[in-house]
Amino acid sequence: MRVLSTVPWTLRRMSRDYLVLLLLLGVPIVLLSLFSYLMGNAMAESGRLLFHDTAQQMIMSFQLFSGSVVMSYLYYDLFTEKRMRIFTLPFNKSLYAFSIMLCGTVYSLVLGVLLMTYAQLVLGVVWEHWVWMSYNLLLLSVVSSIVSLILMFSVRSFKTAERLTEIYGVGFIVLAGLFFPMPDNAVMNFLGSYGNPLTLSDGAVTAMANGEAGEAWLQANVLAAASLVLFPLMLLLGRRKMR
Amino acid sequence: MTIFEFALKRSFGNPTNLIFLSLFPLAAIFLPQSELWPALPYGYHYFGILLLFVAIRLTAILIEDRTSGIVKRLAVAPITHFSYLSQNLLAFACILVLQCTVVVAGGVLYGQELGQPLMLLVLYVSFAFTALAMAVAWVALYRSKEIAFLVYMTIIVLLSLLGGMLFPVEMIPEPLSRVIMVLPTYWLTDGMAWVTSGGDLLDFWLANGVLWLYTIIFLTLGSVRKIH
Amino acid sequence: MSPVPYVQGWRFLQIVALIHLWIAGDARPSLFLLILLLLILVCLRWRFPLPPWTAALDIGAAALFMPFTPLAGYALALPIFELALAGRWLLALPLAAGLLLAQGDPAVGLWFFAASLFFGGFARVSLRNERLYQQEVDEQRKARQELERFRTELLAAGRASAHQAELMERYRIARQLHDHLGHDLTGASLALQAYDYVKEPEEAAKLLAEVRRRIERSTDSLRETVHNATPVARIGIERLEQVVQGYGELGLHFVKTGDMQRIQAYQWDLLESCLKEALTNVARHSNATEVRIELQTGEAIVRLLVQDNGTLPDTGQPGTGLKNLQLRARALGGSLSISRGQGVLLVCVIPLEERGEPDEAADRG
Amino acid sequence: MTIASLQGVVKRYGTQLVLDGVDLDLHEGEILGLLGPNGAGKTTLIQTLTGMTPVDRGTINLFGDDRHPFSHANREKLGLVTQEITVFDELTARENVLFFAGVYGIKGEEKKRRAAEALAFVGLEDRADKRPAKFSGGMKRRLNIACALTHRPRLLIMDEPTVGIDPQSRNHILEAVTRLRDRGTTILYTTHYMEEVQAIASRVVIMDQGQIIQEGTVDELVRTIQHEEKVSIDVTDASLVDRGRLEQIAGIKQVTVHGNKLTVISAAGAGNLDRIITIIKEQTGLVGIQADKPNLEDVFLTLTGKQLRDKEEGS
Repeated sequence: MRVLSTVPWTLRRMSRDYLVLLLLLGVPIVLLSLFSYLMGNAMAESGRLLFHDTAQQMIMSFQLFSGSVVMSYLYYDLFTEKRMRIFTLPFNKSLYAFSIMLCGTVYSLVLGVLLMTYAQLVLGVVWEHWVWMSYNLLLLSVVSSIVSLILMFSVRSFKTAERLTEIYGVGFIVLAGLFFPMPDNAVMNFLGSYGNPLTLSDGAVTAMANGEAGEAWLQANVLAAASLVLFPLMLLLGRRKMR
Repeated sequence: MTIFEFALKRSFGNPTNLIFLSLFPLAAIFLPQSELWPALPYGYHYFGILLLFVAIRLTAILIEDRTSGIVKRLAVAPITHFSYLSQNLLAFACILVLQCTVVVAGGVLYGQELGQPLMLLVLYVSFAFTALAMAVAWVALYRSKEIAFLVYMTIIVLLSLLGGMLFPVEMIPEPLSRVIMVLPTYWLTDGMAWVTSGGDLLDFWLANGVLWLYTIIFLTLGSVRKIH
Repeated sequence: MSPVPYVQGWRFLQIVALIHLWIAGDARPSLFLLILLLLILVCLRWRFPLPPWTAALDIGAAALFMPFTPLAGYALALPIFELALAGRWLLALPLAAGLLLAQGDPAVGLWFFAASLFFGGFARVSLRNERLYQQEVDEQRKARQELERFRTELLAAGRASAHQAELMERYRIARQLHDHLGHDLTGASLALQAYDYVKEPEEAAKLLAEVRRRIERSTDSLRETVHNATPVARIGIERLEQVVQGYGELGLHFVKTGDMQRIQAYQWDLLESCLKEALTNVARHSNATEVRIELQTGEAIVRLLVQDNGTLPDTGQPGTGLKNLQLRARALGGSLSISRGQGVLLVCVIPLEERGEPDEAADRG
Repeated sequence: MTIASLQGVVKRYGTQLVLDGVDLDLHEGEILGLLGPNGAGKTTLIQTLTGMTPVDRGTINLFGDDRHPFSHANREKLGLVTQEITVFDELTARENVLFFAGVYGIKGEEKKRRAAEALAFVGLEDRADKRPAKFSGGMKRRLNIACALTHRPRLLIMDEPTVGIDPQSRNHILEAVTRLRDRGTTILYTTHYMEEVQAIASRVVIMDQGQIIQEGTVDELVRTIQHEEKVSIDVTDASLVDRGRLEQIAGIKQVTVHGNKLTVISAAGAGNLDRIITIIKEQTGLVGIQADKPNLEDVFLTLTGKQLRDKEEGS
């Protein structure tokens, strides 16, 4: 398992990428604080803080962009700058790619948990189920990483792939109806509920908080199933691209 | 006018730019109207954010010129920095003004409720110039196009959030609601409120005036010549 | 550090203060126009040096809003600062009267104005000091360059006189050889030729005595000439070797190649100084254990290379000793280069004067 | 005639002295090679000479004008080939050239003619309507040069115009540079590559630590350092040669044997080649003789003890 020895270094590289930290940790913290300040103690109909829902949605939303980190690391390590060096190393390239993906996912999860901690300790949001919420963050991060990699493996230019992941991230936030309500038709309804990873994980957490464990597991399992289905597709495309 | 002409050519040469310049504005025309807030249809309410994005994308050309060294060549050529900058800005401004016109005219033809469409157009044009000037000043700070763009994105989010574009300004609590008056986006939403609900004409021109003064300020700051 | 950023910072700070007063006050939207107008002037001052009369623009903007708001009164702090910065602080005093017109808190306004006035004056003094200081530095630099040029000329003159002295000495030796040695030896040689033809023994003995006398005299004369021409002090390569021996504790390797005779006295001087400086530096500042010294004399240049194996990091600029040597080397038309890689490497190159018969040298080369 | 000159130019960045009293004259119609290691101040020298950065002290004279050396009239006579490839990737080669022609105020038919001429000059006429993104490194470099030629500059400054390209393209560029010189263009040429300067420059200036430490023609510079000669001699059987006897010849410093090749290093102008050959011929058969001439690289090494180019970056 020589690949294992690279994992600490990959994690270290990621934690020193200050631009990513700024975008995925600094900006959310600022936004969360701002929203907390703006919303004050307004209550939602459900009896929870209005800000609770917003914070939950925001923390979830940032997981949609976890794929971009994985994507850029894979791109620079396996397809451009360091390609020659990495390809001459005596380890399994697919496994290395997989380890980067895992690292990126874990990294994104850690950032998410940090945000949750900040929201609870500083902004006073009380999360009902830490483990359940983390599990859903993880699922969302996994799905996003897989989707990003599928996009990257299936288009030729990295720039296009980057744009597509941005569209994936922003697109699902828009489709979830966070900016403005989506038109009321079958397709849009599907994309605003079971067809949208963001609403799925968000719904799972909210359902669990409301004590509807069955509904919660259903939504989370849909997400897990999606990643199980997409994973072989990613492997297939990745193997083709890496050769 | 060589630089003007080529700035236009280059702006349309990039596929992502094409999406920003044509697809998004067209999409904006067809977005629905909300019952409660905002008063303008969503596409028009968010159009300011789009203008901010388009402006930074267009001015990325200036960073490219600097990183690729084109600026060095132009520094040696018989052309002043002022004329280089103004020709580029003129090209970008033409694109933005055209975009504003298309969006407003499209809305009128499609039958969107725009209050006073002509005034809305005037306001958009004013804000387009402010957005452009802000982007120019921002771009002057950076060497890398990517980093400038990513950091500016967060600035756009904050600006639009605090300026009342994602959130009704009325909801913002007292001390902050005064502070945000220094943001250009506040004056855009202020102007848009006038367009939909009417009021003292002077208030509308005040909003435009502030936007134009901001344009001058940011252009002054952004006109520094940097070669490296 | 230049005071300019502080001046700029103060200007922007004043705008921030006005914004604060505006927000803390009634925050009437129309008043924001005043702040923006002033901000434009501040930005322009940041980009271009505006003349002092532009303070009138600030005053005008403030006057325009004066009837409507106390803020316009406070805004007069900006032109007050500009006037104080331009040294026209007396003109700033009537502006303080604006305080009476403004309905705001006179205490706040008073201290705001006083602070602007004082900082403006202070900034003026420090800006002028900076300018004077720069001017002085530039003048000193210019003086040093002139001195350098003067020294170059002096060295050239010294070179010429050394050359002259050598020629005169050569002439003296030649004359002495010619006058005494030459005559005597010619005479002796003639006498020996005559000896072959002389039959009478007395005559022959007389001739031989004459020959002996002449040869003895020429031997004396030769000894005297050589004695006069031999310098008492060590010269040339011997001096360098002596320097090297003085640093016996270091592991020194001294390699010399080429025709040392071609190096002139003034060039030996520089080479010796370079070597001394380099070795002193090694002994004083370095942990080097080995020093390699090469002296190569070629067709057109002489090159001295000193390389040590020290590992201490670079401490920055070369010392004044080396700077001076660099100047001296340049004055002789050569160069001195110091670089640090593995140890310190010093290379001094001085051009040699053309050989008496350059064509022959070229043919062989 | 002097076309451009720097006198006592001093330039500081903060406290660091980048140019330390540089004097330089460019004569009409010459190719002046500017050499120096990284950080010697070459780029800053070019920047001051083109007016990109103001100098702290000293005067610059361009085309006989030292009061307004960078007036538009003077800039119209000045061309710069940058070290980076400064062309627009999203425009075709012809459009790139047209852009710069337009910036120099050339209009209409004349502009088209000049653009075609510039492209033909660097041998890109058949690729004129392709985008440079697909070009090889050498072709991009050539386009980079073409962009500086449309206004037919009197003085062309070329900052490392051949970095990282194949030998064929390099020869093409060098040949173009000499053709420009033949047309009467004065050229200031900086490079890391000695052989280029040796091939085309009529005069060479060597910089180190912000100062000009040597200048002259290539031959002059090489002659100044020639303090030893290296001769390689191929023999039929080197083991038969008595090295001790060779080393006793006056002027011989070193004799090394590598296979059947003898390398003899002797003092310059010792004139001992005849004796060496005689001795070798007595002992074994002589196959061939080859004398190695020193080059500018050696000049630089002699003056500073440094390589002009760091070993790892040399290609």
